[in-house]
Order: sequence, then structure tokens, then C-alpha cells
Amino acid sequence: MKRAFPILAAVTALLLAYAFYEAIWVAPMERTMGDVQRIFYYHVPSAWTAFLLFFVNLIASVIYLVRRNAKADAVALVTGEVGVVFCTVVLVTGPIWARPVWGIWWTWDIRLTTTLVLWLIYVSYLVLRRFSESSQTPKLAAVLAIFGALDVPLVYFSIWFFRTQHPQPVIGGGGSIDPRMLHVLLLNWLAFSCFALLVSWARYRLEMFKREVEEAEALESLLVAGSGAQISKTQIPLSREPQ
Amino acid sequence: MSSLRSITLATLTKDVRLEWRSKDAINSMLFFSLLVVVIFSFSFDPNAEESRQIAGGLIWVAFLFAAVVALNQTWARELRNQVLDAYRVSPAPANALFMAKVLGNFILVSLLEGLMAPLFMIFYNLRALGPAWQLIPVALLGTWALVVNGTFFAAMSLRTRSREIMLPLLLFPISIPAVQSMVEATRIILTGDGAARFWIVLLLTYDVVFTTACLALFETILQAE
Amino acid sequence: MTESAATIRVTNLIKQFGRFAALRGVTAEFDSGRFHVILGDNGAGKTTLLRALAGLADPTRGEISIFDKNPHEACREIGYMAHPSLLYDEMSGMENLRYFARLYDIAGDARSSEAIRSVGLDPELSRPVGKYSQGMRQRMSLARAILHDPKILLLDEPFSNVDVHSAQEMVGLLKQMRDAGKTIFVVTHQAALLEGAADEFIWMQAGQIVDRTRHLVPDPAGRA
Amino acid sequence: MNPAGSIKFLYAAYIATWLIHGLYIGSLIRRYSRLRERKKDLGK
Repeated sequence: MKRAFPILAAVTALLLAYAFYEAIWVAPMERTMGDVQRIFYYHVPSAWTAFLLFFVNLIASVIYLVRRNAKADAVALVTGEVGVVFCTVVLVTGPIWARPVWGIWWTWDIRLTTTLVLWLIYVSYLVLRRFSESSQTPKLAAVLAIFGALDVPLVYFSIWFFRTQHPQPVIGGGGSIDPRMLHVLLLNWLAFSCFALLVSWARYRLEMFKREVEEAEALESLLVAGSGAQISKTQIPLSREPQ
Repeated sequence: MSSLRSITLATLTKDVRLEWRSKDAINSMLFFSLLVVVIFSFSFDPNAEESRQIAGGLIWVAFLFAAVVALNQTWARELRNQVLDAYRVSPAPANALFMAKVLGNFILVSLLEGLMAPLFMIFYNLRALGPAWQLIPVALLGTWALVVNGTFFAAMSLRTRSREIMLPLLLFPISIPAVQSMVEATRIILTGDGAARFWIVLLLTYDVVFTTACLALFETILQAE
Repeated sequence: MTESAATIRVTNLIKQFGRFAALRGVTAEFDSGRFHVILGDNGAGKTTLLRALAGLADPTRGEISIFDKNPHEACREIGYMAHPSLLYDEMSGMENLRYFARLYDIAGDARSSEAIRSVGLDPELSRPVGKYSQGMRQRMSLARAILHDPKILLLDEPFSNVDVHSAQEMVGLLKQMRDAGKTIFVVTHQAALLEGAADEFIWMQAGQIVDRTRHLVPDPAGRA
Repeated sequence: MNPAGSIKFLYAAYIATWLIHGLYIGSLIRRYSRLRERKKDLGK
């Protein structure tokens, strides 16, 4: 297992480099948008990867609630965090694309808005994990993840309906995509998925290491407290008796 | 089932009685809401036509803030002297406690809205051009949406540091579709521009989905230590 | 101690709070109808053990069996009194108990006034509990714990801030309850009060039970 | 649409992507080294 990590790292680096080359030099130029359309090869695979990670987070959260399995909780934490990183990439590259193409940075388009709300939900998920003091943080976080998942379809519908009522800038969606473009897109998605797996793996090992250290610290704090108590075992209770 | 109802009722009665004796929550909230209305009125000074467009947003954002103040108080009483532990060691169902708290908050927030809404109407010279009666289901469903999740997340943030700030951080992202529905429905009814039916149905769906989720998961939250 | 008499069994109990472990593998059996006192320094895990028995703290690992049930299922048999009063300060003693009686689904008034009288208070007292003296509040808290007539009583620091006279009265009360067949656990710093009343002293240290003795000052002949 | 002018946006997007990933990986490395310190302190 440990041997697999550097291999995966090497494969990911190669894939990312090749996908980058394809995206910049091989993929055909889009007629109306020009070179800026190539942002698409980073933007869309990042979005798919982020959604995939959030989906894994939901599954892991449910497994944790049912089985109380500590590993499932670690997976949920890791996918939530890495998912937020990828989602941030989506939200940053989106406006950079929108500005030259539509002439605006942001629009309350259905995909943009749903992604933004998803990002907000998962940031609040990470805040909860960070601020919760209870030993039951995993339980609370898993419950929040389920609430977030229930929320997403409702967000989607509300924005879908909102959009049909209000005029929106035309977005170059729909229609067919050049098969060569699709090829580059899928290649980039593969590369970014591998990268996400790599980062998640590293983060997972970090989390396991952290838990190990904290458990050792917990034990040590007890032993230190215990060694002091050994001497005073008989005196302490007696010394506090009421007058 | 009968014990669920009777314990819910007993807890609700107890909360109302305690609130009646101390009156901490209601007084501070009334004044807070009044402040929100007045400050909003100073900040936006539109003519009647514009105010119809934005009033839905203003009203609901004001209510949302006022509701957060109320919701943060919900569990404070149960934490003093750790009375919540007495509930947890008893055989009483967790959902009875949850329903009692939700109903209590629902009454409190509805009361506030009943007092604040006329003020908004006066300050902004509002008059509904659409079917005004529809504002009632919108208000009821919208308040329920805020209160049911708010009570749940307030219970969740009991075990966190800086509890008071946690509640809005957890509640607002999840409430986005509900708030949007309330705001849009109110705007449509005030301007008489289209039908609010879709938004009311969406609110109803939101309420059903999250009430079910809360009832299914509250026990887990209550027993988390 | 015979195997069959043990009604409370704790097996390899571990409770970890983040970076701090409060219980570190506690294994023990306790007989019913006896008066146990749990002693130890601050942070030795006494309160956590009591809360785990009450079903308030779910153990990280390990098992608790009370009358062959888990603490949640056995909650009708358990009376729990914590260091804070677990009462609503704004309501009178009777109003408090009436509410808690509803939670246990038992007929309220008669049982509530009986519980209040048994701890030596007057059920007619209409003052809110917040205005009680510390000693009265502790007694009212005990009345709440025995309201549903549980077989097991778990008491956390019941004598703190109580004057000696009241404390001795409470000890007498607990002795009566033990003689009536109840199992009692008391966590306290004032162990001397209980010498003679208690059947067993349980010594905890660093999240483990290190010794169990019949008397406060351990002598080899008196091992439990 | 002017392809020459919009190329800046392409660069910006690619750089931003790797900047975000780089920052995150940097934070992971920092957290890891801090943990190692804590582990070293344990024995003492």
C-alpha cells in the first residue's frame, strides 16, 4: 500500500502534464471564444471532481452514522476538505472565464449558484468540525452532511425556477461538443481525479497520524496525572472532610 | 404516541411558564426586532413602486435575524443547572423535547412577525397588489422552515465553542432555498406580478423534507456528548 | 462477592474526550443493595464513570450492563443526581417535580410530594428553587433523583457546600434507602462522612479502578 | 471577442488553479511538520 503512493504520484504528475499539453496545444480553438475557452479544461473537470468528492463525503457520513466506523469518519472529513478546495477552484476559474466571454464576472446562473451554495454548505461543515469540542464531533458533522445533501436538490429547483422568470445572459451550453474537445476534457478529468485521490490519500494519512498522536497525548496526560496521585491516595479524601 | 404528545405538551407548557416568569427572551427580542425595522427603514428609502420590489427581501432578512436571536435562547434555559441531563436520563422520547422547542419558537417568532409586519407596511407604505391572503401560508410555512432547522442547529451548536455564532453559520447555508422562496413569493404577491404557487409548493417541500430529517436525527444530536 | 449477585457489570470501559482520556479500561462488577463510594483525585474519572453508568456519556469502547440491559434501556431503574441541581431555578420544587414526573409517565402530585417529604422538605414551599439555600437545593435535587423510585442511585458530590448537619442527615437517608434494597453510588471528596455508612470504597486513579476496600483507611483484613 | 486580449484570462485561470492547490498542499505539509513536533515532545 505504501509503495503505491509514489507510483500514484508519478502517474498523476505525468497525466497532469500530458493533459495540460493537450489542453493548450492540441485541442482545437473554439470559434467564438478563442483561447479563453481552454479554461473549460480546468474548470469543468474540477467541478466534476468536487461533486464526486462531496458525494463520497455523503456516503461516508451515512456509513459512519450506521456503523460508527472511525475510518468512515476520516474519509468524510478528508473528502469534505479536498472537495472544498476543488470547489474553490471552480468558483475562481468560473468568473475568470465569464468576464471575457459574457462581459460580466458573475451571474446567478443555475450551475454557478448551486456550486456556490454547495461550497457554503461544505465550508460550514468544516467550520463545525473545527469548532466542535465534543468527542461526538463526527456524529454532528455526519448529520450536517446529510442535511446539506437534502438541501442541494431544493437549491437546484429554486434557482431553476428563478432563472426561468428572470432574463439571463445566454450561456454557451447545449449543442454538441467537438469530439476532440471531449477527448481533452475527459483526459483532464482523469488527471484531476487522480490528483484528488492523491491529495485525499495524503490528507487521510495525515488525519490518521493526528489521531494516533492525540491518542498518545491523551494517555500520557492521564499517566502524568496518575503518578502524582499514587503518593497521596490515602490522604486526599481525608484532608477534605468537613469540619 | 400518546406519551409523545403529552410530554411535548408538558414541555411546551413548562417553557411558556418559565418564559412568562422571566420574560428575558421576549422583551429583548421585541426591542431587537423594532431596531431592525427602524434601521432597515433608514437604510433604504425607496418610493412605493420600488419598495414593493425589495420589501420581500427586507422583511424576511429582518425576520431571519430576529429569529436567530430567539433560537440562540432556546437551549440556554436547559443548559443552566444542566437540566438537559435530567431529560436525557429520563425515558421521555427525544422528539417530544424537539417538537416542544420547535412549537415554542414557532409561536414566539410568529408573534414577532405579527408585530413587525404591520410596522414594515407602515414605514414602506406597502399594499399588496396580488392576492394578499397568500401571504399567510407563505409566512406560516416560511417561519416553520426557519424555526425547525434553527432549533435543530441550535441544539447541534450546544457542543461547540462560540455557540452563538455557530448557529447562523450552520443555519444560513441550509436555509438559502427557503429564504429565496419566501422572498420571491412575497415579492410576487406584493407586486401582483405572476403567481406565487411554485414558491409555496417549494416551501412546503422544504418543510416536509427537513421536519422529517430533524425528527429522524434529533435523538443522535441530543445524546451526543 | 458472588457472580450471580452482581447486577452492574462494566467491561473494559474506555472514554476519550478528544486529546484527553477520562476512562482507561475500567472493568468491575457491583452487587445490588450495597452502598458504594467512589474516591479519587480530580480527573481520576469518577464523574465520567458515573455519567457512563447513567447513560449520559456513551463510552468510546467497552460495555456497561445494568440488570442485563444497557443504561438507556435501564433508565427507569436509575436515579441520577449531578453536581449542578438539574432543576429549573424559576419554578418551585413541586412544579419541578411535577414536570419530571410527566417525563417518567408516573402520576405526578402524590408521588412528587412524597419524594419531597422523604428528603425532609415541605412540598407546600412556593418559593422558586433558585431562592433556596444550597442545602435545600441539594435535597430537592435528591428528591428529583428518587422521584421515579429507581433501584440504583448515582450521586455526584451530593454533600458539596452543604453544612455538616444536613450532610449527616442526607447520609442517614441514603443508609435507609440502602436498607430498603437500593444500590447506591456516591462520588465524593468528603469520604469521612461515609465511614460506617458505606459498604465499599472504590479507589480510582488515572481513569482506572485501583483498589476496592471495606474501610476508608485500608487494612489487609478488610479487603472487599 | 479579441483572442489576443483574452489569453491573459486563460493564464490567470491556470495560475489560480495551481495556486489554490499549492496553498492547500502547503498547509498539509505545515500541519504534518507540526504534528511531528508534537510527537517528538511526547516522549519527554
